[in-house]
Formats: sequence, structure tokens, C-alpha cells
Amino acid sequence: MKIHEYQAKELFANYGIQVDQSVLCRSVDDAVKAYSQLDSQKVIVKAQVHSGGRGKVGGVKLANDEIELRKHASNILGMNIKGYTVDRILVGQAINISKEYYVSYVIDRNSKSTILMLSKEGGMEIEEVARISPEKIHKFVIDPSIGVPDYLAREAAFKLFDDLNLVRQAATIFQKLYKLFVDTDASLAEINPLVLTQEGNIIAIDAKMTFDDNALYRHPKIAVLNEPTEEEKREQNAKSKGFSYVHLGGEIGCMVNGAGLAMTTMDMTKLYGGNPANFLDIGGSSNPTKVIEAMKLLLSDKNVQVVLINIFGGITRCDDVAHGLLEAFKQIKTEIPIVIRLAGTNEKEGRALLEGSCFHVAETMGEATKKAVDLTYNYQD
Amino acid sequence: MKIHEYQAKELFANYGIQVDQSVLCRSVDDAVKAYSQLDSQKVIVKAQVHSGGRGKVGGVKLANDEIELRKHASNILGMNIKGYTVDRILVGQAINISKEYYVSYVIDRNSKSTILMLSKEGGMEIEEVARISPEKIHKFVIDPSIGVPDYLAREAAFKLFDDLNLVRQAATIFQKLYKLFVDTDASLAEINPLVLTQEGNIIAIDAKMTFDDNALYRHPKIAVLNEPTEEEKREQNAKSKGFSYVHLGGEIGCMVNGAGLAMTTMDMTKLYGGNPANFLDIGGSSNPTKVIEAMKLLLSDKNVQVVLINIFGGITRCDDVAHGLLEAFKQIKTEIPIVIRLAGTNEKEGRALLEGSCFHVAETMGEATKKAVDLTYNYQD
Amino acid sequence: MSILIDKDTRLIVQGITGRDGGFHASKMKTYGTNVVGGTSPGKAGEFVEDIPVFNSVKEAVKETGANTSIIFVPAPFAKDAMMEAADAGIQLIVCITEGIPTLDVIQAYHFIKSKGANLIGPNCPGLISPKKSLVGIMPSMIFKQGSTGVISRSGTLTYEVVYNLTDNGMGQSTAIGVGGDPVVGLYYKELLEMFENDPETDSIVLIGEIGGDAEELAAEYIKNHITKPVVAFIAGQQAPPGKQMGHAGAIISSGTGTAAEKIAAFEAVGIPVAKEPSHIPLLLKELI
Amino acid sequence: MSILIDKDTRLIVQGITGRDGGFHASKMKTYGTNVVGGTSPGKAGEFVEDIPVFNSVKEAVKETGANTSIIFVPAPFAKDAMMEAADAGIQLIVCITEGIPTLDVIQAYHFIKSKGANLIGPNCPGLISPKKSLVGIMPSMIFKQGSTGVISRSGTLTYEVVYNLTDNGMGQSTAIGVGGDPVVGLYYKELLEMFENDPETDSIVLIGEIGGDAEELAAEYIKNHITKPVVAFIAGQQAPPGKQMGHAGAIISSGTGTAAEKIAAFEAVGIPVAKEPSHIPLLLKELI
Repeated sequence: MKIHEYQAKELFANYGIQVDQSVLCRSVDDAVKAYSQLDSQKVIVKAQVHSGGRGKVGGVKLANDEIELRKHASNILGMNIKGYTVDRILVGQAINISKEYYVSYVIDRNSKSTILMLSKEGGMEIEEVARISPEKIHKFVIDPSIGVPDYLAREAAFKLFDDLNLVRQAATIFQKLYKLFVDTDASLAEINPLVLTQEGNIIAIDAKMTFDDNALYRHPKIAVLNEPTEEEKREQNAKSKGFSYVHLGGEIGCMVNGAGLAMTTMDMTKLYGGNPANFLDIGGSSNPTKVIEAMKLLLSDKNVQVVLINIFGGITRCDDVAHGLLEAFKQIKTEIPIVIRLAGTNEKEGRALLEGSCFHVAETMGEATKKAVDLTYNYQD
Repeated sequence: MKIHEYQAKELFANYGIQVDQSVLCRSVDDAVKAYSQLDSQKVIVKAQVHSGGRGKVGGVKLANDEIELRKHASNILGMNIKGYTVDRILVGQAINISKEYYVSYVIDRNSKSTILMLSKEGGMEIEEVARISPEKIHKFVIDPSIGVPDYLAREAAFKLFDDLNLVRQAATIFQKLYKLFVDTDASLAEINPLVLTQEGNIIAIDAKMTFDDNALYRHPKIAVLNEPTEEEKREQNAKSKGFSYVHLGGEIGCMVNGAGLAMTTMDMTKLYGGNPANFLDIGGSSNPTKVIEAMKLLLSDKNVQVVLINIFGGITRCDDVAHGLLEAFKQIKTEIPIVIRLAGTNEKEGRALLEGSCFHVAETMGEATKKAVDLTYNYQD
Repeated sequence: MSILIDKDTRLIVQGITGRDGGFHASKMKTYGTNVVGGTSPGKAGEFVEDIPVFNSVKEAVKETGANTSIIFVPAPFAKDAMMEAADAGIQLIVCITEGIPTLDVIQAYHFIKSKGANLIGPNCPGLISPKKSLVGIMPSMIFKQGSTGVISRSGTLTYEVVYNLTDNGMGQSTAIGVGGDPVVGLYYKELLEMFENDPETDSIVLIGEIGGDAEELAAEYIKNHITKPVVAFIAGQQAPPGKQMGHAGAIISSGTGTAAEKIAAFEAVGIPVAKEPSHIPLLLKELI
Repeated sequence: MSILIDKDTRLIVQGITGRDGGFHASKMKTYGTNVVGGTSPGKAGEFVEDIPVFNSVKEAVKETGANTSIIFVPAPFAKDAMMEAADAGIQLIVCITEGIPTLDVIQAYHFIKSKGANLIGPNCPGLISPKKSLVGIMPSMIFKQGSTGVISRSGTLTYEVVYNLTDNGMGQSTAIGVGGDPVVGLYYKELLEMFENDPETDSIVLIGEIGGDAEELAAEYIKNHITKPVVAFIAGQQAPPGKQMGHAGAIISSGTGTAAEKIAAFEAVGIPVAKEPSHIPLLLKELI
């Protein structure tokens, strides 16, 4: 789950990490009021959206006076950034930056640990740094049993600074950010840039956090910050029903049990010349209610011309699955052709049950996919 | 450092460990007022002193009505318990006890860990249980990297209870008590007894905590609870000057560098027929100022008839030590005979420097001790 | 031999009194797995399908000599269950539970490692050494004893692959689902090494998917350390970036972790990558 | 041989720019210890008596191949220093600092152990293998190379004992002060085992004191595992209960940890206990 910069900065401040002074605004009037409060001639206006790269598309602007502020605020509010409409901006004092750095904690799959990532190349995207000069990225694997002790924070800080005073400031920030990361079950906590001001202070002038969806149940204060897009809402709604659903845009709706098999069904659809409409994993059992819900979800996508159901019967036997499907499709009225492939335990019995129904029944994934693709084009004609 | 029961109970309550309702009183009037607040016909009156075994000497009494309360309060206030004068009592509601248990966290030298100790034999001293039925004491070694996870707390709680509801209550208490123990750098956190009430709740009706003196610097709120006795004040005062001092009561004042050597000097004094007046470790260096301070401390004990100075010169050579002693004794005027034994680096040079002084100089510990003992009796004659 | 589990496996089921725990305990026992006990705090003394229940893993180990555990407890309690098993001396811990917070898994994983034990999962179907032992929720009837080792990040896709293998007369030495979360226990490298050293395994099927770079690392490892024939399969070529495809770990982030990269990595070191599951047995036959 | 330290010891001094750290770094170097570096954050590039200073132990290890460290940093920072050393791969960590909170020591000790390293101290004088290496603050001139191993909870008392040994022509293989705190690293059992296995050690002197039951456990261990002659000495017969005698660990609590119990434990297994330090060499001569 993502949150906005201003929300992340509030968390930073709660954990004692110094951030720049700023005010959240929802209108130009708000922005003007904020400007008068900030006691700074120059201010930065920043779009608050769940997307990176806002600077490149004009979502971040420096205002030297109130006129410029009004202009930038009104331009940015309502702007569309990568599909997100900007309804909030952050107006903050412009900082006298001496140097910019990159700091983040992320989950690392290979070390199976949280890692601290640092770079002297702050202010640009870390993927960019990783591509151009990977040697400028420093990584520290965190042992969860001890966290970030002083010596580790100091060792890390020495990668960015030489002066012991700055090292100590930075080390403290690294420790506080780790505490925040762990306390909130974050999956990313990023400061880019962390800046050294001309006055010799180290402060965070941007803040980005994402959180582990599986842990939100124990962080109600974070969970309420959730602002899903329409598409995310659909996915979250599916999830609440026990499905995993991702919209893809093609014509062949796929319903599969298991994520790996569902991905493979998509891939084979493409391989055989079709376009998958979606990823849909209906999970373990195939009871009729679940199948009905899943079909509703599938058919709500008006692009879908054929439905491909691919079920591997394991613990739940194929004959039971077939019974379930027949039961479900008594209640689903659709003109769209349905291809069903059943494999696994009692597959023959299962397929026999489907004989004579309105379904197109296939034995193998290859056969099923081919049928679905053929039906798409036939249907289109 | 020790604290009182009522102070420990306040800490318990802060950590969510249920304690019995009680009020601290400094007078009989206070106690009567507390009685009216407590809304309980029967109350317990308990002396608040830094000593165990108060119950055996009449420091804990049950009052069935106000008259009894007045009687007990006035008896206990002012009572002398193992050298402590009672100036505070705790008046608490009498609990309907169904069963009593023992719970504590202590530091265990052998496992180099905090351990959780439990027993179904609550209400009696644990040393007593250890002597009579050691098999009734359960010990759990705590891994500091994970603390007391649910499974461990549960496993421990099953040693006291069978009912899952009680196990869960107890497990939570064990976890909270550990958190308190660690957060405050305790060296002991004891609940004796932890009781199961007739209503089915588990609550702490006594609370005992001692804290690591070396860690008090990071717990100012605990440190202010310090109430040293006169003797402890003298010892703490010595410590602030870099000495370790313990009063013993004999006639031969000992001044030694190093704790082990100081203990050995005491032991040999006894072995040769004398009585050590004190343990005094003056630590590493032997600069004149330190020697002067140490001598003042020694001589403040009016029982001292002879002073035995035993210095092993290591990094600081014996000739330097001798110079220091001569320097110091220019400023110390005393009639009391001083035996000095110098050994170690440059011991001959050191002893040569002391020749012709007022000191009795010895070569070995045996010789020095014998001289000191002889001088004691000569002096007495 | 097979790897990790065999006839010497003595299994306890953590959460045996739950719906899934009880169901699969019974299935595993029927298959022939030596299910020696189960745990459920407060239910010591009860039995689930003749399997004795204990209050704690420590007690279960003490009474039964268990060396392996499988975990079915709900996600909020799974970290504690994994650590309990490790602390009680269990050597192989298989966690089926899905939806466990990642930082919980990280903490449990490091603790398990510090105890010298191994973790499989979480969010995995477990593992099976056909005709010897089943420690998982796989449909055992599709498996056949043989000499192909199978390692997979997926559940049903594994069944699909195994089904094709069995159908082609290619039995399995051990088949393992490592789990679909970003952070899980034993992974390609460790398992490849075990299969390499297992005399009963003569070929390996590796089933990967989008997300992370474990397949790339596996390709490199196979090149340098594995002498037995390996065939790979990668799911998720059509997955869009930034979207989680069912498994928490199946996500292309910042443009890395794509199927194309993984396929290229295998092909670069001469490991054939099947285009569809049914091709795997054919590719394998060419290599043996 | 000697135990723990010898000519292969490559030492770094943590807190080398402090008063004590600098003083003893110089002393140790003069004695012949291979002092390869020191640490003091922010002072990398400086030198203390020609010894290079580094910002961190990790850096020092990388640059110098250090395998041993000695710690002089103040008590509030000592836990971090011990853990830093262990994390950087140091194998033997000697902590001189006194007054460290016990829970800090417990945490550091377990971390050091998890890294497979050894801790001596804290609140100890260190150790010396005469003519080979000094890693401590002992007055080196009183030591003499030889074949008696010395283990002690005390500082100056050890010097007193060693002085008597040397005076009687009995040199030392290694002499170790384990530290006077209630919780410290290597203790009697581990060190007795090392001395037993050290071909250059042919007798052992064990110097104990009041507090805890380590001497009782040592007596039991010697009875079952040590074949070399051992003489013991116990300080604190005159100590009153409940009073800390200098060392934080030297305290008789709840009537246990008395000198009488310890002496009885040794005598019960036939280990002579000296009445005064000067008797130790005589008792030892009778046994050899």
C-alpha cells in the first residue's frame, strides 16, 4: 500500500527525522495561505500522487513569489500524472541545498533481509543510478535480531560523509528510519533526496513509504490512509472474495486455480495467438458460489469474447469440480463461449460429466488454449 | 538498587500487569482515609522496607475493620525491620485468593542470560522452595535476541495452569514483566505471590524489583527512587571517589589496590588472628590525593587500631607508589601504626624509599599481616 | 534417498485442530507419512485421527522424537509457530500458511537459520518424496516415484508439470514448492545442491516465475555447480509491470524480474526453457 | 602453544585514541604484541604510536587482517563495540571496560557467540601468553614463560599469584583474568578445557572468589575432565553476605556463593586449595 509524501513526512517527523517545513493544500487559496505562514520567499510546490517521476512531467515547481505560487498551484492541481489526478499539493519552504543523497530501506529477497541502500547520487531515481553507476550504491544487510546498532549506522553514514558531526546526524536518521520501517511493517522507506543544507543540517526533503498489505491488520492508522485507484479497487474487491484479479485488456477471459497456472494460461493464450483479458486465480476450492462470483467479475469486462477455464484438480477431484461448474452455470446466463479444461485427479470422470453441456471441453492446456483462440476469431467474424 | 513494593507496583501497572488496589500511607490518618476509599471491608497493611521477610516479624497484617486497621497501622509505622525503620505502609484491598504462585526474572550467571523462574509454591521465599523441593521450580532461559515470544510465555504458563484462559492471562503477564525488566535494566523482577483470585483473575499482590546500578545513568526516573541507608551512603560516597568500601567491624583497617587482593588481605588478617575493619579497594593508581581520601575514610572508623596497606605495583611501579605514600602521609596526621607492604615492579626500590619513615614495612603479605595483627594487640595493651 | 524427507521423517502438524491442519494431517498419514503428533495449545491429551495432540512443539518433540513440522496456523500466529518449531529442535519446518507479514518471515527465517534448521515456505504447497513421505498439501495421487527432482515457486503449476512428467513415465525423487512470497526459506540454490548430491535424482525441473532475480542466480549456479540435466519453465511472460500476479512475490518492479530476462539467463547457460508445461518431459528426454 | 593468543595474534585496539586505549596500545606493542590497528570513529588516517587508526572495526579487519580486539571504550558504548568486533569477524574479543550494564553484556555475549567468536571480560585485565603476546593491561614484567595456566576472576590478586609463581621458577603458558562482573564471557570450564588440550600447559592455577557457583561447577568439571594438576585459591572468606566486594560479581546473595562452599567443593574432589597466595607454588610443586 502506498501513501503520499506528506503522509510519509508526518511519520518521519513522529520518529524524529527532520523534514522541511511544508503545508498540505487542496486549493490555490490554501496554497496562498500556506505561503504566508511559511516565512520563506521561495517555496516548492509538489503534486501529491502515488507515482514517481512527477518532476519530469511538471508536477514539482519552484515559486519565487506569490504570483508564481498561484500559477504553479493552479497548474498542478487537476494535472493528470500517469493516470492519477492531482487533488492535493504540498507547499514547502525552499531549502538551500548543499548536496543531495539517497537513503532507503527495502526488503531484499536474496539475503531474506531488510537492507539499507545509500548513495551519494541523491535526487535521481535509484534504478537510474543502479544502471549507470552501480558502484555508487552501498547496501547493508540488516540482521533482524539486532536491527541497526550504532556501529552499523556509523559505518553506513561514513559512506556518505567524512565529517564526524555529519556522520552522527546521518547515523541517527538511519536508525530512526529503520525503527519506523519495522514499527509500521513497511516494504519501502525512501528518502530521495536526503539533503545536506548550506547551514550544515541533514534533512529529508522527500519521503516515500509503501507498506506490506499482509501486515495492515496490525496498523489500523496506516490502513486508513489507503486510497486505491478504480483498478486497484477492483483488484482489492476481488481479493476480499478470495481471488487474485489483474486486468490485462485482451479478449480471452481466463479463470484458473493457482497463480502459477493462471500466469501460464495467459502466456499460452498469447503463444497460441490470442490476448488474455485478465489474470484470475480463483484459489483452492471450486465451489459453485465462488465460480459464479468469478464469472461475474470476468464478464464485467466487456472486451471478453471467450472464457477459458483451466482447472487442475488435486485435492478437489475433477468430478467434483465438474459438478460445481455445472451447478454454477445453471445460474450464469451468457452467450459467450466457455472453454473448460480439467486435468488431474479423476479428470476423465470430470470431463465425462461435462459432455453434452454447452461447454467446449478440452483435455490439455494446448488444446484448450487453441480452442479459445479459435473461438475468439470465429466469434469476431 | 532496591525500590519499595508500592513503587514496583506502580511500574507493574504502567506495564499493564494487574495489581491489587492499594494506597501508600505515611500516617495512621492516611491509613484511615485510604480505608474509606478502598471500598473493601478487609484490608492488608504492609510495611514498606527494603528487606524481605517482613511478614515473619509482624510487618504485614490483615485488618477486618477500622479499629484493627488503626491498631496495625500504628504498630507497623515506626517498627524496626532488619535495621530499617518503617516510615510508609501500603494499605490494600484483601484479595480472595484461590491459589498463590511465584514468578520472577533474574540474571543467571551460568547461562549468561535472563531467566524466568516459576513455581506453584507461591507465597514462600524461593530460596526455601529451592531447598525443600527444587523440582517445583521451573526455569526458562531467555534468548535476548527474541525475548519472550508467545510460545515460550505459553509453555511457561502451562507449568502453572492447565486452563487455556488462565494460561493466556499468565503468558501475557510474563511477557509484560519481561518488557519491564529489560526496559528498566532490572536485575530482579519478582511477583511473590502472583495469585489466582476466586473470581478467576490473575493478579500480582506483591512486587519486588532491584536494578542494575551500572545502568541507572539511563533510567533517571528509577534512579531518583534511590533511598540508601547510612551505610549504603558511605559506600556510595566511597564509590563516587573511585573506591570500593565495605564496613566489617574489626580493628585492622585495610587499604588495598584491587578487589581480589583486598578480599585476600581481609582473609589473611583473619587467618593470622586479627579482625579486618573493612574492605577497601582503592583501584588502579596510587596518587597521593586518592591515598589521602582513602585514609580519611579508613580513619573515620573509630575502631581502627592499625592500618594495613597492601599494594601490588604493576603498571604503576612500587617506587612511584612509595613516593605517593610518602607524599600523602605528609598531610595525614595519625598516631595509628601503619604497616605497608609493597610488591611487584621495582619493589626493592620502593621499600628502600620507605626505610626510615614512620611506616612498618613488610615484604610479603604474610609478614605484613602478622605485623598488623601484632601491632593491634600491642596497641591494645 | 530423495532429499529433505523420506521414511525417517517424523512429522508434527502445528495447528492440527484447525480445519486445514486436521484435513491434511489425515491425508498425509494416509499417504504413509509418519505423522507422530500435532500441536494446539490447551488441547494436550486429545487426538486427531489417532494422532496425539500436544500443548507445545517442545513437548511434542520430547514425546515423539519429531524432526519435521508442518504449519497450518493462521498468518498472525505463524511467525511464533515457526520460531517455536526451531527452538524445539525441529530440523525441517514447512510453513503452508499464506499472507504472513514479510518482516515476520524475515525474523523467523533468521532465527531458524541460527538454530541450524531449514525452512520451506511460507505460502507453499510443501514437498513430497513419492512413496516415502508427503509433507504438504499436494494431491499425492499425481506423483510417482522416480528420479526427477522438481523445484517450483508455484502450486497448481507444479501439479500440471508433475502430471505431465508422470504421464510420460518420469517419476519424481522429491518435488518441492518453495513458496510464492518474496521472502521464503530454502530456494533454488540450496535445493539444486541437494539434488546434485542425491544419488536417486538424475535430472531436475526448475519452475520459476516473474519477480526477483532468483532464476538468474539459479542459472549462474547451475552453470558452475550442477552436472545433472536441468529443464526450466518460467510463468508470467504476459504479466504487466507493477502488478502482483497472485503470489506476493510475482511482481515485476522497476522493470526487473521479467520472464524474458529469466528465460534469457537460462538459455545463455544452455538450459532449455519449455514453452509450455507439456514440453518439459520432451526436453528432459532429449537431455537424459 | 599457549591458549587463545600467541605470535599469530593480530590485535586491534578499540578506543585507541582514548587515554587508556593509547597507553596500553603502546605497552602491548612494546611487549611484542602484533598491534595492527586501532579504531576511533572519525579519526581514520591518524596514527597512535605508529599504529594506524580506522573508523570502524570492519575497515580495520579488511586492511590489517586483525583476528583479535581489545576494548577500552567507555561503558555506555561498550556493548556496541563488542558487537561491532564480532560482526566484523574478530575471533577473540577482550573487553577491559568496567561498569557495563549487565543486560548489555548479555546481549553482546549472545551475539558474539552467534558469530562463533569468543569474549573475555568485561571488567577484566585481559590475558597474556608470556614472550608471545599480551592482550590486556597486566604488568607484563612479572610474567615469565612457562607451563602453568592461570585463570582468575581478579586483577591484582592474579598478579600477586603470578609473582609468587615466577618467584618460584614456575612460568606461565597463558594467564587470563576472566573479569569480575556477574556475566562475562569465557569462564572456568571453557578455559580449563583449552588448558587441558594445550601441550605447553602442564598445570593449572584457578583463582576464584565469592559470588555465584562457577567454582563449584569448575570443581565438578575438573573431576570429570581434567587430568593435569590443579591448585585453587578462593578470595572472600571474610566477606559479609549481601555486600558487593569491589567486583560486581563478588557478592554472597541469599546465603549462596560463599567462599566456604567453594573451598569445600574443590577439596571434595581432591583439589588442594591454598590458604594464602604464597602457598600456591608449594602446593603445585607437590602435585607435579
